Amino acid sequence: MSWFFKSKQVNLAILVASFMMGFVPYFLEVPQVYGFANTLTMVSAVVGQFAIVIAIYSQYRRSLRFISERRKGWVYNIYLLVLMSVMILMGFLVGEHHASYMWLVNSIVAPCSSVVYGILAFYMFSAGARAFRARSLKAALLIIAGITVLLYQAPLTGAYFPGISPYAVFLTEKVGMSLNRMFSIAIITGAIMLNVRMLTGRELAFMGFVGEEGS
Amino acid sequence: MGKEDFNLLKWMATYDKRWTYLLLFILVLLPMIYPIGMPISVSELTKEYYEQLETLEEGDIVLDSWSTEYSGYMELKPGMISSHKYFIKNGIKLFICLGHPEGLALVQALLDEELKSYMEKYDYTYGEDYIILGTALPNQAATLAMATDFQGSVKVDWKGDSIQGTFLDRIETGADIDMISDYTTGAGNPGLINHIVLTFGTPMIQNQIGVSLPGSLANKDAGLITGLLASTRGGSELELLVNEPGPGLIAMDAFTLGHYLLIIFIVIGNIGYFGWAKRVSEERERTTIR
Amino acid sequence: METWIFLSQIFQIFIAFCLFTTLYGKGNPLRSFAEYSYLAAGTAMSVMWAWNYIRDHAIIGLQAGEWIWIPAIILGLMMWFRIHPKYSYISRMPIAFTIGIGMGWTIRTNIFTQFITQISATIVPLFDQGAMWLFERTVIAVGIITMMSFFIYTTEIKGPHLWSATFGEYFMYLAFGAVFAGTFMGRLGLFVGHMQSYMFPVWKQPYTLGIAILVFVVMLWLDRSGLGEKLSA
Amino acid sequence: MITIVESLFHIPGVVSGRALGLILIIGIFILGIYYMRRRKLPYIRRVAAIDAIDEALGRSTEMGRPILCSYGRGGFAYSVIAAMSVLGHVARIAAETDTRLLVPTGGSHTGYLTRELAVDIVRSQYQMAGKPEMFNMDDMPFLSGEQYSFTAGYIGMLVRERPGAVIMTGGHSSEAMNIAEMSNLVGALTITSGTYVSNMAALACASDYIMLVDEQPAAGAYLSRDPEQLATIRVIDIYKILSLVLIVVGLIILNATGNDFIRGLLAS
Repeated sequence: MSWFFKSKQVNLAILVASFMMGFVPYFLEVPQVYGFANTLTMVSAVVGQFAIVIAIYSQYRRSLRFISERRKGWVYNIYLLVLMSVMILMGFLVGEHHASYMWLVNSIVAPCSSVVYGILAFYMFSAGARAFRARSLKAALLIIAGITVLLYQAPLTGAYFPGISPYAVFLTEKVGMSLNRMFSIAIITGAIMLNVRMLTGRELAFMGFVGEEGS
Repeated sequence: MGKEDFNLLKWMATYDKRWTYLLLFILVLLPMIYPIGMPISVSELTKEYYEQLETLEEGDIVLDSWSTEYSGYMELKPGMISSHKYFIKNGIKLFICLGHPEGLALVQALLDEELKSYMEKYDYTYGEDYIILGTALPNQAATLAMATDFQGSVKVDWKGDSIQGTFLDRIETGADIDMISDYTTGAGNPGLINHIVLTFGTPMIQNQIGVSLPGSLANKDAGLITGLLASTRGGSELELLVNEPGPGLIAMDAFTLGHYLLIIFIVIGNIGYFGWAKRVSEERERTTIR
Repeated sequence: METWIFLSQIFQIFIAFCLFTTLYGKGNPLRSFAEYSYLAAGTAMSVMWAWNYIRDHAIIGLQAGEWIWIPAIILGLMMWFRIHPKYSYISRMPIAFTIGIGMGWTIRTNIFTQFITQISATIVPLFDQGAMWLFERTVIAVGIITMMSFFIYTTEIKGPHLWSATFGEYFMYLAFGAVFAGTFMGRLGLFVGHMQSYMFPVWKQPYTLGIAILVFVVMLWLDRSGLGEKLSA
Repeated sequence: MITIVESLFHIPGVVSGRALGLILIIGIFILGIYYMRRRKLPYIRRVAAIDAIDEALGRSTEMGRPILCSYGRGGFAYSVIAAMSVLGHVARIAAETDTRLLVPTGGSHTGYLTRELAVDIVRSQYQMAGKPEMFNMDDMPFLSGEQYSFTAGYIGMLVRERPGAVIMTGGHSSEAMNIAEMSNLVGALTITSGTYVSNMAALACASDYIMLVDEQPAAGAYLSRDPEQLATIRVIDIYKILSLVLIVVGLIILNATGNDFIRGLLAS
């Protein structure tokens, strides 16, 4: 029986078949097929959610290894496991809407999540202060565009010197936008080509077919 | 004397950047203690967004998608508050879908704290005027399922109560949604555009963080979204338009100073570069931009 | 105000400034504490999120007699075999299924949103809306064409292609300047909004400033005494 | 005019307005399979990034410091697969020059899948160089499946090991800026690649060399000489040229004659 699960051909067939179910009905005027494909889409969304257990497992295993080997920071790993377990248990026992669960969410997740992104303002700042030096024509163009937009974005200059706004709007909404448009046109084919390679069985490492393994 | 000048220029080229971090901290916190109240202007982009809001009529149903972490909420807060105040004031029906696990904290922060008294003032009640569907849109698959068969894919609200008998009975497919109002930190949920806007032509307005603005501008130019509110700045402009001054306008002082500080340090860096680094050809700062 | 809410608000400020000490560039226990708290709570939330989704669809669907959820749950459970090296092959099927479906629905729509619509939006009548419109739309088209020509790899760059690619490269740096400024605005907005939630209502201000200074001083002391690196994770 | 084009492209049974998308995708499949089956390798330009990588590796070896190379924290996305080729190249040179190679892995729930491939690639490069004993699993740690503890672990490695070069390609998102600034602080030569526009603009400022847009897959294909990757680049180029032709021809026809043929075509 195990050959069936191991087989490259069987798994590839499932991949192709499910690709077809996701892909084809969109283009066909057959509502029944579309409906079934939709149900399958929801099934795949549910199946995908099960993967979280694997993430949890690897987190526990990693932390336990740190603790058992007394590696640097092992005490923090004890704390991590305790807090995580307590929160998961609370979620299941008292529910997510309970005040105690929400207390932890509001006290830990909310501020930390804000800091990890907000801290990027500082990194952007130092990178900008370092790179915006007129070393060449390229750098000069960067500086001109950057400072114009910065001046416009600062509300004070935006309000007192409305003359700057058409240039800044032009730079962000036209020049910046065209870069993005070029980017999206340029990368879409690559992504589809990766799918071509997967569907023709040339790139199956994502299923665990690494190296010569598989039959 | 000459030696001291030399040192200053050298410092300008090679200062420890952690000083700038400290300065930025101080300049952001200070105007919150001593507000200056700098004026702002309203951009065309925000005016267009507001015009889109004005196309809604009382009783219209809006898909209110919060695909943001708590951190993104910090940036989108002014826009979220003023948009929702507009919805509440004009009796527009909302069903809120969360696109991120941290959305739960947002419900408390936005609905239970910021907007509570406002909702009471306009008698805006749960079940009748708005419904929270919770984790209804975690990914594209779920969005697609909701867009094609709403009643089949969504049965309960975030607390597990049935949604039958509410205004959501009116929705069969994405075509019955009058507008999508999306608050996102990037691609967020591409399913909204892919499966609702493209398929049913539903208008979609978006409140986007600054980082992901170029992508949204391209989408707006291509007509995929009809209104775009840019970052905190856009939010505070909307506060002016809906005439509900809030956190955005207060933030603008710190916002201005933060921008000016960067410009000042760019100037300092350039003086240092031409005055010292280039002359002694000892450029220590490394970057691609050459 | 309730004590618990007050404590939560104070703790928020404390843990946020602990995490901000990352900027100093050296490890310290305050930062490690904040980081591990976030990791634990964030992971726990993801678990609840996944469970909610499974409950709202599969479990409720099963109760309503929708048989399709039985194979869905079996496939999901098969995914768990991934963790056992010997039996990990069992997980290949659900992975093939989810990735296959995902590929199908992504590319079928991405070709419209990222390719066709973007090209179509670039092709516009140039001459009927004034000089400014003509200029802007020409810049967009020329920008896209020249920048794209810089990123063509399988032909040699020479002649007119070289001019186009060089112009495209310069154009790109102009765009980078604008995009950089926009990104800075976003991150700054986030940071300002975050600090605002600690400075308003006004009663929070002394606590926030006090905690900020305290964390800063402790961090400096830990660094000077050499304890910082030692006690951090 | 539009209606004529639409009827031209109206395939019975296919939803109207979606035919062109279908044709374009089928076109990619046909071209892709054709070029992958063809034995002859297409010409590919050597992108400047490769020189930068070689320079960075040489610098690390000279200074006696390790090299740090990461391929992103995502699942099997296009950029991650391409970054694996870069990793293979770096691992080969590291093995040849006896330089220590560090590869942080993980960072997302799908990170444990890509990790297996990465370990396999690095190990096989050491074997091919005849130094299998030099391969050390501890230098490829799994830094948790969560984005920000991955980042923290990554930064921890930078601070502890002080690498001479950091090559960060593939699927990195907002944490990239964090890593790039820290890598600059510890004095490593930093080579990055951006996965979205604003990330690219920020990283261009923060790193010593950046691979823009899809230079990184192109570099990967060049380094690996893998016919399938080269075929991919070829097909991408064909579609880029197609899009350029559509834009130019569409603009000319529309503005010179008022004929809306190309837009009609695109809407079909």
